[in-house]
Amino acid sequence: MAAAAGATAAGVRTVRVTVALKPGVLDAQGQAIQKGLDALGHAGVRAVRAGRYFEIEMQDTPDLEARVRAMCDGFLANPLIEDFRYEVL
Amino acid sequence: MAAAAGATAAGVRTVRVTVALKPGVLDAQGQAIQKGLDALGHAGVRAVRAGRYFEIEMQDTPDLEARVRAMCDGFLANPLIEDFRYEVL
Amino acid sequence: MAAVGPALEGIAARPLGALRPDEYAEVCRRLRRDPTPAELGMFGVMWSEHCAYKHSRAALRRLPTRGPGVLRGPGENAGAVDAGDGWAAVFKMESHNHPSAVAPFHGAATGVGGIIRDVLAMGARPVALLDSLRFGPLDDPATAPQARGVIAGIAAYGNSIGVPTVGGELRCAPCYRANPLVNVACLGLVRADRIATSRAAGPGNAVVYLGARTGRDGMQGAAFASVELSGNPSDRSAVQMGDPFTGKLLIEATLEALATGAVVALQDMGAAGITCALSEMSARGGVGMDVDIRLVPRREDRMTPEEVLLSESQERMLLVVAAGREEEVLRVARRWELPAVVIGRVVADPVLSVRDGARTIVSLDPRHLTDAPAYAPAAMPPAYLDEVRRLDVSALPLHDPAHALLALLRGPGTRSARWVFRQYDHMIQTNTVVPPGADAAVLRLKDAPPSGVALAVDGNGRACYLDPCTGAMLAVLEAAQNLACAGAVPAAVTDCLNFASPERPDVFWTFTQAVDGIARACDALDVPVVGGNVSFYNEAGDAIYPTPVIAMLGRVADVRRRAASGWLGRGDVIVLFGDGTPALDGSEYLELIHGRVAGRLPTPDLPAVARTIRCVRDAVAEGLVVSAHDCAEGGIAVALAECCMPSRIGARVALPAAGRHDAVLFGEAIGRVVVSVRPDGITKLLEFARRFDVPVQVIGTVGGGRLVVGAADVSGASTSPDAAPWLDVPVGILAQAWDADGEVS
Amino acid sequence: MTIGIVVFPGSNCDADTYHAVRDVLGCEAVYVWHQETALDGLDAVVLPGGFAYGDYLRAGAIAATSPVMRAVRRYAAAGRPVLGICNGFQVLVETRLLPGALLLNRPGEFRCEHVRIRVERADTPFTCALREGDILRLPIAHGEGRYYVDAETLAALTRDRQIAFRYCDAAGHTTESANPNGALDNIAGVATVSGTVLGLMPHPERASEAIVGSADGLRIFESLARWIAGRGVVPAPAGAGAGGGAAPAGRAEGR
Ligand SMILES: Nc1ncnc2c1ncn2[C@@H]1O[C@H](COP(=O)(O)OP(=O)(O)O)[C@@H](O)[C@H]1O
Ligand SMILES: [Mg+2]
Repeated sequence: MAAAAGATAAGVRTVRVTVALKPGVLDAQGQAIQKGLDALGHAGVRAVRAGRYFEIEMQDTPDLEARVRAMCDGFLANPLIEDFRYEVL
Repeated sequence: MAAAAGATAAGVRTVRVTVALKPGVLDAQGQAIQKGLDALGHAGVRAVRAGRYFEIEMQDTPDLEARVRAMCDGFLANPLIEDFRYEVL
Repeated sequence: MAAVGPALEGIAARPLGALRPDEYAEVCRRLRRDPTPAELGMFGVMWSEHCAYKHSRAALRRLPTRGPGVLRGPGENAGAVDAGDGWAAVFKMESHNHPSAVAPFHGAATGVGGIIRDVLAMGARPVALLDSLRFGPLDDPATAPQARGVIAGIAAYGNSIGVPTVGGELRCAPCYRANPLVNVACLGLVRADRIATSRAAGPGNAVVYLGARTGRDGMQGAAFASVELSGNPSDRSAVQMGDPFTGKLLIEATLEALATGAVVALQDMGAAGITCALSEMSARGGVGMDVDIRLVPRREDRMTPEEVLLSESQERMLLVVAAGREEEVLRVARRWELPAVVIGRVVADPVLSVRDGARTIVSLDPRHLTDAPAYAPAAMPPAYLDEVRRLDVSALPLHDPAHALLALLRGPGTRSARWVFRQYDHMIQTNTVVPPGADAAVLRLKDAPPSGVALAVDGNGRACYLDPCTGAMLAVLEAAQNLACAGAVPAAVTDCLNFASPERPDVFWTFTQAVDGIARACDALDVPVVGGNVSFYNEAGDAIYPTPVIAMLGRVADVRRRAASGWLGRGDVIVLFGDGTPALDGSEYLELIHGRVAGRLPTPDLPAVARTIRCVRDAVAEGLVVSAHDCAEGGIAVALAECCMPSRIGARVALPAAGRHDAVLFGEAIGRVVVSVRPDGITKLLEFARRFDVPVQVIGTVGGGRLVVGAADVSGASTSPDAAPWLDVPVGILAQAWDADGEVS
Repeated sequence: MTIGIVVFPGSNCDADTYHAVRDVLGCEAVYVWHQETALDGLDAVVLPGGFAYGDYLRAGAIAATSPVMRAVRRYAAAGRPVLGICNGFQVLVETRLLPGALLLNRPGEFRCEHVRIRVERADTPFTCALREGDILRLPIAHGEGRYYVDAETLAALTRDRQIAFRYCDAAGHTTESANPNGALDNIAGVATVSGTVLGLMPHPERASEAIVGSADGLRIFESLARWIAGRGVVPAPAGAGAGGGAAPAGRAEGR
């Protein structure tokens, strides 16, 4: 599926971005999810961090990665509170 | 960083889960984000799908993957509308 | 016409409808030919129970729908009543039970969106929402996330679209575990002379699609809402996704389009999507339409015309726009960045033609779609009734009343609902004078000061299980009683009738009984039913209790004149209005403390209760009382405790002891209201009650930090409980039980 | 005196703000469409509450990209008053006109209730009719209102008196239980150093008439009217009489 997505059209690449709160920032959503998992009886969950995921299809260019970073930095992720990670398929 | 996360404690593994809407399901969030990227002048963005991301630290057991799938199926992801993907570090 | 031959193979390959064989035959008879696949799909959804009321239509005729204030009764997208000063209040409730069962968040969210657009279709700006919820026990591990999901879905949609959720109710019982009920009511306001219609008119006028693009959302949702949930994963294509952001744009764009004067008729595309809008608008207008389905804006490639016809994508409206003025409406849509397209024209002949480009795929009289067959199902009292009505109260052990009271205050049906309503924006639009937490919400009418409206929603499934007719009456009376505490005159009822399969005679009997109960209570109160909704087939696993839910709208002459929901002044006198004899049969106490759902409900004395309601309402409206709160679940003890909460002031109360103390304290009877009054106002109030022929008793005094309740005859003094009271609990302890800072169970 | 109220797609407190400014306060109010590129003739700009663009990324993030925000940036740079309420505050933060970020509430869900805030700074266009230490009872209605900055920035904010409001109890104490969303240091609102750009999570426009629960919020709009009428003259922080006192840094910078 990954390959298929990467090859949607000539010159179009799929980029997967994940954004998560920085380690020191309290993650209220992650905590709520952990509670929910506990309540449902999922044992052995030590910690949950919740974040966002984006799948972006974009025109391929030599500066693709720089463009992805520019989109992440400040828009898809707020550098004050979030880290991002991306992967180009 | 990935390696470090995977090694947080003896017997604890980090699992990364991404959840995305199934193809065809209305993604209002992705549409709005694409507008925002356009407005910021990021050219060549063909499509954006928005989803959720979880980083879970859990006790390692032989049935780890089965436990992850059980958590995803119905709780972290709603199988009616979402697909999930996970990676154990 | 370019009909496609006999379509039956197509159905087998991809079932599009839920027609029974005899219905299919009826379609062929009416068309004098086999339906095309597209037509068959349209009949499937339009003749579904959800759209066609096949089993309920006849029974619903029993409901009173007329009254001097009624501007639009049932039949349009929502009813409308006079709200004073030239304003009309548009009021409607709808269920979204099945979608919420499979996808709690999205199901509930789209329920909110759907009812908002029904009200919008009348040309009204939506100004308030109410939610009535039923779940399994909240401590059930599967129920808790479901309940949280539903509440979060309502919050997400209502908060974002900017319509306050000003009240609601939440009750729990095991029968709702697999069949949660999510009923949402919406109130809208429009100038009475600007109420819009769904009746298409004017051959040559444009048929305009406005709103979100069409995708494969909620395929066959209407049909889906009409069958029992099977646990079958194929149920699952029916999930609709809401987008409150687009919903908000659609409200503004629609109201702006209406303001141009170019819009002749409109309707939301809700259940059964564009199929329903096309057929109902044409049929109601006695005209036809000729549309090209290919012009419908789509979200996905390769959708078949049938899919477009049946899609239940949200946030869409269909407009009929005066020929030559299309651009005025399209311009509005562009400004709000919404797709809008002229997809066809109104035609004089009552023929609905749908083309896919040049190919005609539908050509029929739209009334064939809207006039579905009606059934007269068999009705028979359920076998369980005799059994559950048997209750020997004297065999029940007596419990410590303080413990019982605290348990009741913690109970899902009686505890504070703050944990729910603080997740809802209940203040936006700045009209909320009395927010959730009181018996009824009160909104001011900004454009008609000092008047306002009050809203309450009530239902009692347990009572209806024991006695559907009485239970339904109780729901109506309880709503009116709640409005009375806000000083409001009942103006309109909208209802949601939630039942199991009408094809079961025992279920159908409960349905007809409930309708009868609603009708009788509404007659007694002189309030019309202006609209509503029937949700059948709520029986995944167990059948639900018969659960009619009543939302009531009242008019308030002066929103500045109101009673508090609890004590305000130490030394104030506590007076009980009404003299119904409290019974443990069917009570919250009996279920929660004794684990029994049983008993024989006393038949309400409708004229007496109606008098009490009128008396309390007028006393509040004339400013004769400080506070007013009715006795509901948990009886007078819970009502008194609730009166202590808002200002954390206690009371000493003496009640006439007749029989067991638990019956006196926790027994339930309709038509009882606890009010407090300043000592210097008591004479006037008692005189006032006498004029209404309403029995009143002075039962105690406000003050102190404890709630003390005892027997009047033991103490000898009617306002001070005896030295050994039944109950003596610090208000702080009551409050802690009642609202332990909003955690879910 | 004309106050502009910006309308983004998905704004939903625009009409409430308009009502408070025009019908209650008695000032001229005009809507400013999100595609406007000029804010000429406006004496102040309010970014109202709501869910601009659905808040489908971080709240306010997409609205921050709209054309009107370029104009607001220039307007603010000229030292003219900009007030962000709730979603408007989120937009100001995402536009970097104000420091910090607004995270999901500590309880993990939306909260709509009345809270109290303490005025920490009375020398802004929005608080000049108030005194430091005054307590206002205002509603909140948000899911993402937990104010956050890093420690260094917090120190700078404190030093530069940029914290405009803090959640407090009835006695004015900034306790944890008075903090509805887990905001750092009970911060309910922040301003620029000059005070001319201010954002807060609570809704003053919803508390402008006693009939709907509180009229305390009106004092924020009254401050603004007084500030505009005084042509940028606000009283000294010590609480000197209206109309007199030092010229605010912000407005002076703009001229
Ligand atoms: N699901 C809900 N959503 C919003 N408000 C609710 C909800 N449930 C209860 N409330 C509010 O809590 C208060 C008490 O509800 P309830 O016990 O049902 O009242 P009553 O017994 O007077 O009918 C009412 O103001 C009601 O509007
Ligand atoms: Mg009540």
